[in-house]
Amino acid sequence: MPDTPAIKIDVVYLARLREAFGVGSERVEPPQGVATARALREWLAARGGVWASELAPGRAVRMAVNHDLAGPEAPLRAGDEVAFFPPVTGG
Amino acid sequence: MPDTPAIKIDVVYLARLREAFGVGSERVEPPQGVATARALREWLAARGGVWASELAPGRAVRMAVNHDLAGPEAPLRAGDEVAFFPPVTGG
Amino acid sequence: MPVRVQVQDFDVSRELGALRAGDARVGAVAAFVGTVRDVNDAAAVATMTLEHYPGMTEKALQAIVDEAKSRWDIVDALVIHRVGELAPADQIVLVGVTGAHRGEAFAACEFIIDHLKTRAPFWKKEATPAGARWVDARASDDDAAARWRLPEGGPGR
Amino acid sequence: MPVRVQVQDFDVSRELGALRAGDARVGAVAAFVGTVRDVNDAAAVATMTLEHYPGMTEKALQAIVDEAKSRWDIVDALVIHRVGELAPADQIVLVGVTGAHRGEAFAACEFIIDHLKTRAPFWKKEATPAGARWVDARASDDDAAARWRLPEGGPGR
Repeated sequence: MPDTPAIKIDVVYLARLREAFGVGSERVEPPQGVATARALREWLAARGGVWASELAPGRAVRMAVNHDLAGPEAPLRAGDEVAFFPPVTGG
Repeated sequence: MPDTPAIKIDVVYLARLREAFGVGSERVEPPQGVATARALREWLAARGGVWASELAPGRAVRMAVNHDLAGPEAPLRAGDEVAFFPPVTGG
Repeated sequence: MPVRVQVQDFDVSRELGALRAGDARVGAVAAFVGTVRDVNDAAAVATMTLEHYPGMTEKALQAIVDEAKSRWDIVDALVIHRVGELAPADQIVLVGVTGAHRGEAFAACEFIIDHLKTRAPFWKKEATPAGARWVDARASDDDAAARWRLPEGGPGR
Repeated sequence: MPVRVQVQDFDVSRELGALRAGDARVGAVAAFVGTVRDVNDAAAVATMTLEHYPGMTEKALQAIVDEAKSRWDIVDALVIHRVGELAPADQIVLVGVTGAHRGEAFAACEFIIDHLKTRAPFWKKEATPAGARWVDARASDDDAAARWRLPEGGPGR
């Protein structure tokens, strides 16, 4: 397991989350067990501080994988773009 | 009864009826018994010919009294404007 | 002026802009534009002539707009209907409704055009290769208007 | 182009004219324009900034338009959504739908804006006298979108 290469995921934060985190996007290499959108969210929340509060289970956070709205069980693959954002308010 | 003055009614014909009758409006003085929109229609139909065919009971003819859609029992008074027309097709 | 009958064409942007001008409550504009189709009941239409009943037309349209305003929480409403000779693709009618929220604006807009189709005294005459003919009323228009009927004793018109 | 995200304003007449141009089947155009309200949840709004998620936005809007085309017998549909800084009364979004008949055009138009409100990645930030704040999503928007859900095993999306 320790020798398995980590996968790279592009993560995008939008609107209130972008402002709260102070970052619009980053490339992360989560450990191999992080295989779903939900697991990625939990892994990022484990950073603590504003990450823990904004991504806490009770917060309304939407996710998209490769530009499609995705549920928490959406699988992740190397090179995926995963976005986290608040409920949308356009129109 | 013969001495009761006749009431004057302005009658308007529109669209297909105007073309069929060859007249857009006329002032009529129906006998006193003609006291409703339905009675006026029957009195005009009694002229025969195209009047009888276009205003026959089975034909879809709409009526308005003083610019309001009116049912057959709408009462008529001297000076009323009564219009006869086919079902409307605007919009 | 919320109700107009005119020969000339109208500009949708300008009319909707004027309708919502100066009212900061407006967040939603629902609109309908009716246009002359080229093909009606399988016959090609060259031109169309729209006749109306002056005096009754404005009164009927205003009554429909007033009823819409009483039934939905909207800010304002506009109806423009053309008469005279029209060609395929020409604009015939514009219904515009402004409101704070879209649901009521959509409902009122559809209510107005549905009732205009059954209660406002306009008649279309088409010129086709087979000659001129008056357009027949559609049963589907009566059905569309009937679905807005309130239950007896329901909230007022 | 049926779906556009842009900073600049749009002209409703020109856009609806282009949408129905050259298709003689069109007899009905249903449209919705969303505008910036001056007052939102009791606070006066000075300006509003609209952010979106480039790449996903166009894909999400196109999917909504495609679903509307598959569910209703319409001719064409258009969505234009602005981003960047907007002032009260500015136009935000235009949805236009053309069809042979009005019932389907209205339904498709309302379907598109309801789903845009819940599925397209746009976010509004308002500048008010009390400071800037992100607009909260409305539960009523989720309700509006949910009413279009088809029964299981019903006609396809």
